[in-house]
Amino acid sequence: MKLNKYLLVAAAASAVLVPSLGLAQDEAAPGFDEIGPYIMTTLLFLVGGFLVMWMAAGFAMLEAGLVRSKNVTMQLTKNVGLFSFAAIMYWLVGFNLMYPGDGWIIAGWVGPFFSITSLEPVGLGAADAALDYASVGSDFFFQLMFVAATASIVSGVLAERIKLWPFLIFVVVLTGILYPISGSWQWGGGWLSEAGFSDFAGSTIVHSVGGWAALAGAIILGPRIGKYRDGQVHPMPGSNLALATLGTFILWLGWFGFNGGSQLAAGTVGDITDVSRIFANTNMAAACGAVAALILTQVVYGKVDLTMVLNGALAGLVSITAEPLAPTLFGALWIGAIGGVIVVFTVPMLDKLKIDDVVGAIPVHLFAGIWGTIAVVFYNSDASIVTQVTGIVAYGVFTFVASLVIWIILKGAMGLRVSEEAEVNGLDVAELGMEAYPDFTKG
Amino acid sequence: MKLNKYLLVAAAASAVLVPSLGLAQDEAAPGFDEIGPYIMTTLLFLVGGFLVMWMAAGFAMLEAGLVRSKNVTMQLTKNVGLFSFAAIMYWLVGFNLMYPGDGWIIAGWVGPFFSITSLEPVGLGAADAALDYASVGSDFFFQLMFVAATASIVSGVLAERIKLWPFLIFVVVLTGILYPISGSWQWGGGWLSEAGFSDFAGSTIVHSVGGWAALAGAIILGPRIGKYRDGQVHPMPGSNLALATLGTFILWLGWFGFNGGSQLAAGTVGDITDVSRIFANTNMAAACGAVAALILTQVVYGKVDLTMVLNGALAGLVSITAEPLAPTLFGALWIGAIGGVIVVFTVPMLDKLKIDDVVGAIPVHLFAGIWGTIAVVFYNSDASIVTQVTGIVAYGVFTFVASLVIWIILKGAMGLRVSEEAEVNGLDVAELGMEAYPDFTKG
Amino acid sequence: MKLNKYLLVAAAASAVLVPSLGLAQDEAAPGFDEIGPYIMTTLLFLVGGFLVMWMAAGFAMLEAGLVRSKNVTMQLTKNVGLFSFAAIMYWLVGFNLMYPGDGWIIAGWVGPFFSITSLEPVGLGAADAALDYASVGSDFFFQLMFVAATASIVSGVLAERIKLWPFLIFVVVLTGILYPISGSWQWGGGWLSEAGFSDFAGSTIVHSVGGWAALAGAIILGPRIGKYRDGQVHPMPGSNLALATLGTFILWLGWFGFNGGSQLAAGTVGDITDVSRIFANTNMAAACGAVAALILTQVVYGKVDLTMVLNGALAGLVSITAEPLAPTLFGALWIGAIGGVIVVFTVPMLDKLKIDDVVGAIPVHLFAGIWGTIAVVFYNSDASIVTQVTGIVAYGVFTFVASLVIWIILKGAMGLRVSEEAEVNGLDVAELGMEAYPDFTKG
Amino acid sequence: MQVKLIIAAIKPFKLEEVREALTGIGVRGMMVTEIKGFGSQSGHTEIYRGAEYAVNFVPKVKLEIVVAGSMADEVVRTIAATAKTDKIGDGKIFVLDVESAMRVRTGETDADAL
Amino acid sequence: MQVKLIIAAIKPFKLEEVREALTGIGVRGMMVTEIKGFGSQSGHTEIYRGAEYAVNFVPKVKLEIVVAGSMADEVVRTIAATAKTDKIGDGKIFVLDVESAMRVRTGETDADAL
Amino acid sequence: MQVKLIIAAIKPFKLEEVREALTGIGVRGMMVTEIKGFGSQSGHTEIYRGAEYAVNFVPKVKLEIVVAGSMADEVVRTIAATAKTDKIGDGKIFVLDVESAMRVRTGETDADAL
Ligand SMILES: Nc1ncnc2c1ncn2[C@@H]1O[C@H](COP(=O)(O)OP(=O)(O)O)[C@@H](O)[C@H]1O
Ligand SMILES: Nc1ncnc2c1ncn2[C@@H]1O[C@H](COP(=O)(O)OP(=O)(O)O)[C@@H](O)[C@H]1O
Ligand SMILES: Nc1ncnc2c1ncn2[C@@H]1O[C@H](COP(=O)(O)OP(=O)(O)O)[C@@H](O)[C@H]1O
Repeated sequence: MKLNKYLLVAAAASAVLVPSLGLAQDEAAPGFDEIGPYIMTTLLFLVGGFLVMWMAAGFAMLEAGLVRSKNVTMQLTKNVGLFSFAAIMYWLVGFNLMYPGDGWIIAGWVGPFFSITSLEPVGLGAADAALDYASVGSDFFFQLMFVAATASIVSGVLAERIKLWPFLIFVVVLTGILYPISGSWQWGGGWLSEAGFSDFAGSTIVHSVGGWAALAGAIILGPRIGKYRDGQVHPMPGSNLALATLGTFILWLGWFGFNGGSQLAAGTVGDITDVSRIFANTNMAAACGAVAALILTQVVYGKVDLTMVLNGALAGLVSITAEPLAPTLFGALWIGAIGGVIVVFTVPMLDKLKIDDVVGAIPVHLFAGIWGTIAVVFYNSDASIVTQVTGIVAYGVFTFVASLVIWIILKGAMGLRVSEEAEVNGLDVAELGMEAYPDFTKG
Repeated sequence: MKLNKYLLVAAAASAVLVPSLGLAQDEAAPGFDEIGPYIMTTLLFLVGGFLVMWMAAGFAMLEAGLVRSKNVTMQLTKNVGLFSFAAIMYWLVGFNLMYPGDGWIIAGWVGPFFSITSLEPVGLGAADAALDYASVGSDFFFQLMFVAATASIVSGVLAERIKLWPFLIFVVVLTGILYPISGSWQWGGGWLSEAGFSDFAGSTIVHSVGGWAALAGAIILGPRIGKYRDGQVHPMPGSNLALATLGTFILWLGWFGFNGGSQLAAGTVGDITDVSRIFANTNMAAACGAVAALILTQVVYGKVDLTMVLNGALAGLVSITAEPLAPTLFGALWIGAIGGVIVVFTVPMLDKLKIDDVVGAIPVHLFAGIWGTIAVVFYNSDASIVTQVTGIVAYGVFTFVASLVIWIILKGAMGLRVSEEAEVNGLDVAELGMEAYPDFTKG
Repeated sequence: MKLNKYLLVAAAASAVLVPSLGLAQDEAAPGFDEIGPYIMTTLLFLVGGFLVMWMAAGFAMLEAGLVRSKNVTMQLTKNVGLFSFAAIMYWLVGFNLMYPGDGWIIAGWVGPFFSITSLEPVGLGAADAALDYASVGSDFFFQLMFVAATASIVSGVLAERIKLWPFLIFVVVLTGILYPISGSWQWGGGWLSEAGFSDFAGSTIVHSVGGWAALAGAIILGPRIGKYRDGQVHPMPGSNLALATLGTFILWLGWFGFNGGSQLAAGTVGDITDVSRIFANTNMAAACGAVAALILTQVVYGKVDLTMVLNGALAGLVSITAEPLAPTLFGALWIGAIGGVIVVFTVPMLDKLKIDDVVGAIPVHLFAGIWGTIAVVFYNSDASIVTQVTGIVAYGVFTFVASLVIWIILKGAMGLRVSEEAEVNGLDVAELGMEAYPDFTKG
Repeated sequence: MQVKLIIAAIKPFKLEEVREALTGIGVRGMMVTEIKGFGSQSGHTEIYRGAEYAVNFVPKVKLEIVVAGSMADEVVRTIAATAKTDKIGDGKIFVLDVESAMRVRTGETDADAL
Repeated sequence: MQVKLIIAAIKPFKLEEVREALTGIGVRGMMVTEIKGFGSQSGHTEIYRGAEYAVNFVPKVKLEIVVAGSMADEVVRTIAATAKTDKIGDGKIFVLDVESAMRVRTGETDADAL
Repeated sequence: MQVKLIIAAIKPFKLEEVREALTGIGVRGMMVTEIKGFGSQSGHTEIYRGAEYAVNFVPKVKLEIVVAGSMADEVVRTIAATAKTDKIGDGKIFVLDVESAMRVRTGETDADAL
């Protein structure tokens, strides 16, 4: 129960009057040397967690800005919906499936399915706390936000044509089962971590996984009507680049929590200094991804392409996510810059393959994610190219195949696409009966 | 004065050269075992406070997105204005009126009116600090943000028809007098806290209060022209659902500070672990409120209604606010979900009563607030349904009646509504001579 | 490398089983009394830093909202670009040029040019850390965000007519050379800090400097076509006041990090209490700047002008930035309010001088910045009006002249302005071939 | 048989009322466009960031209605009566000859198409 | 020599198709406007926040094409054929007489101006 | 007495200039609409995310001005002169007959209504 300030001040006063009382406590309770690290790391998870939660808004704004105005309400609905379902599924199944502790069903490969997350009791005593780590509640809160990011990647790629419910059902499976299982291989202490795979904050485990799931969906779903007509690409410009830019800045901000929090410790000089290094590297990689795309689009197309610059910044972030700590700032510079380059060249490539990725999430999260996972070897001597590739392939095969199966089942069971007329008139009016910008005449 | 890095490093160096100096300090200054909790709790208030401050932006975006484009500038002006006036009034009167310490005028009921807030001196010594609590500055900063939230609720309900100045005058009274007086009953250590009422972060004290004040206003003000014509409800769709969604995400984020900071302590294993639990519960309740509204609108109306989903998430948040700590995650799940259900059913109900709530703030903050306050009894054994209802009624009667009186006086004194033509042409052009989206033709 | 939770929990368990181990560590590692302040201050920089980073989004939204819809994509591109280039330049040159330590080229005036920033090694030991300060990584991260703010000021003033590349080149010079050199005079421990100049968080060092650089640019560049026709001012209303308001709230939020972080310490009761005081004062000044502009525009023009209110809030923030600690809340009130007054009167004044400042950044950052720097003397007894003016003039002369020269060179070398037709048709289509709102017909 | 095109510029907030009135007299269709109107009403001044400026265009709604010639007068009268506020800026109504009309769905022409 | 103005209200998603068809038969220019259409298609109901309401206007696209009189019929036929979905709301086509036409750039008039 | 409707499609950035010129010769009102223009100017290509595409429609402004027949020529000439940039896409001007005009506020008709 919330103590009220008055009583607290009274307490404070008494404490001053009766210092002995204070001493008594000090004897009883462990001092900061024991509990300080626990408190700081828990705080790291809480702050990191709300920053990553904020990324959900970033994805929503980015995607709402990159779809056409007739599909904005639907895109927003999908993003709010996926985040909410992810939160429930990760509690119901995901968290313990991903971090089985010693509850593995198949050791190192599959954790327990029916193990709901429960937190510490209220007012936990220091004696009962994992003083070398952090509170379960903060850990759960932090990890939960990662799975939501994975799902957001899918919504962007499949925008403007997929029905709401099949999409949400896929999200339920992805966030409850697929992501946690593959995640457990590494972060749950499974076979890949044994094998020495290295993916600090999830270039592969989070971003590529989202990319693979989305790629499978894009293939089954097919491109938007008219996107690839008579052998030509017909761009469908995003309706609101201010929103798209806002979304990118939100993601950029959230990424400090994403990578910084993944240090998983903040209570020692070494840890907090490492977190600082991660913040600096993360920012550098994002900046260089943006600059690379800025310069490259100018050179290649003769005009700077803002949407590519935004994708470039995000690709820079994804690229550094597998190893934001070890590289020098110069390392972050070129690793991030290559992420930006990847975007500029792979976005048109996907179009050539007639894979319709509405927001460029496959180049940003999948391709740059692979790059970042490989780039680990340049600064992290513990990592070997072989294990890195093993991990990349393992996550790719598992997620892509499993997703493909689910997409096919969903297609058969209920159909994935809205009707042609619904797609042409826009999902907002056709599916939701609600325009995002009803007051403005569309040109 | 800001020390510059150079001098600091020099200092550091010297400290290394002359460790004795360091030791000397250690002897003088109290160690972290004494000051650690104070520092952590102060930090909790600062971080929690800026998160709740951010909610002001959330309300502004949510409301700007849910009004018609012709009233957006006015809605934004009201939101910036109310936050600013609240900040001044809470300093001038509110804070000490709400936390009278032993300065009560009527013990447990009314605190001192003419007691301006003053902070600790610069460079406070540990000996002079309330080491069991936190700095007054951080406490004031944190509490201040709560009153702003209350006022934001009012602006949403009365949008699109109330004049700027009468609204701002009401805000001045609400944030300077009404909210602080009723707040003191519980958080100031007044009669309700004596009676054992329980409202952790303010489902009633903050949200219902805002809802009651708004309800009184809505009744006096009457509905927007044309909203209820010839026995029918004529919806007036919000002009920008992307903004409304952004606003909701901002509020969701800010709520972690709102509920988490209300733990009022972060310097022990127990407290920081409790804050973690609060974060996790808060997120769960929001997610379930959204999901409940998502599913329910699909079932009831055959179409998902994004605006209801957004309201649902917020209702979930309000529902858990009275007791975000005690419930299990499963408890947060169903408490939040019921919040979402409440929204779906009470929004149309208000329309039947011809009470025109532009953004759905009464269902979200008042109805869900009442529900959340009752729900406390399910997980908090110290709470009794009788005292909870007593509190709900006390806050309701006081705030509703007082607000009603003020609205009536304002109506008599200066009129509350803009002219019919102004309302039809939009408050932006008519009252402010400034469109929010001048470049876009309105459909 | 990211430890996985499983292993960590194991570790925790073992630690419990073998307490001796724990003790061993305690003997080895320094306790929280030594490392606590370092950890807290580093945390202050990280949290403060991400808040200031967020201001980049604030500037982007504010400016995107205040330009006409035909120039929004360009404005967004400039903002993303400038932030990215600033991040690179500050690493490559700026940081060490601004904080030369004992590496001055001209003592107190110019630091080293070719000294790239490098961070601590991974896993820094407590013995090697500047325990009286914070990690270099966090310090660099925090300081870097300030230079980006300076550059953002320039982009707003010169919007809607300057070419992308000359602008970005200027940003490179400003963030890499000009700002760091002048910054070193005070924060680097240079001649002005010796002289006793006082500018806590940068009213002059950051904001005025941005304003001076922008003013020089505005003079060389000239006003937008049609802004000052036949002796009259022809307003060009911003295209999206919701975005402008969002941007202002973002900046308001970020400012807590901007001013609070500038305490440069958070590990003692005194420091964290000071940070609290800074938060409270900063909020008060912003609120009063907004209220002053709100009331004044009502009185002077008969209508509240939202864009002025937004500028007013920002001017309040800039005004308190030079001394957010020493003033009482009442001091913050009137210092901030005067900032708001300055905006209302100087915005039209600039128009009379035919200096076309698209977003009002010169009144907000330059004029209010000067005011704030002078206001220091009212509450900070260490400050003298003479040295304050000296500092203001020194920064003004250096930045204005240097910027003027660079603008002239750029004009000669590549031209600053887009063609008349490009300007009339809008930079988005003409320069970037990409509209920000392609779906909406423009009125 | 003869068909007319009636073009009317009215105040936006009158649109709903006019539409209802027209349906009342049997008009079964129309085209509505947001326009910027210039006329005697124009030219009032606004203040933006301290600078006064003349607002030359005021938002109006343009109706385009094709009806049988026999109905034209009644339509004009109905619009005039409903859109009237006696304040400057009420708008204008113009009538033009239409050579032929056709309904795409059915191919019906002229009066049957309406 | 005679010139005609063809006004057509069609379904927005048919615009591209119609434009291509018209270019096919030699139409070299047109004016396209977003409009709100009222007609038999109108009046279906929507639900917003639990309240049902009638949607009176549906989005349409208005084409205005000036062509030589000799082409008018073909243009009308082409639009009708391409815009047709046989569903209600396909739209209308009207033909009006044009007294004179002029190309600003060259000053050419009537048929040469098109 | 005769009344004409003048329809002109011009480049958006010429609107203000044209409006001033027309006021200069005594035009007292007009209707302005944002349109998408298709014509010889159309068809240049843009690049979006690496894909080239043809821009078929260019933004134009449509003016609709009803004037006394006697003024029609002068109005046409004025628009033509002011809107002219000699670059492709300058636009077109069409003149149509108006059967009747009416001012809603006063009920005045034809020339008096303008
Ligand atoms: N000569 C005209 N040609 C076309 N439209 C006109 C003309 N004169 C006025 N209008 C339209 O009618 C609207 C109202 O006309 P205005 O002169 O402002 O007021 P009133 O109709 O009371 O005379 C104008 O905004 C414009 O859209
Ligand atoms: N009398 C009319 N005058 C002008 N436009 C009309 C008229 N009737 C219909 N329209 C336009 O044609 C569109 C389609 O007409 P509608 O009656 O809805 O379907 P249909 O064309 O199949 O009969 C309408 O939305 C409207 O824009
Ligand atoms: N046949 C036409 N009917 C109606 N409007 C036309 C026609 N031809 C051109 N226009 C309008 O005039 C504008 C300019 O015409 P265009 O052929 O592009 O250049 P120009 O006027 O120099 O020949 C077009 O964008 C279109 O809006």
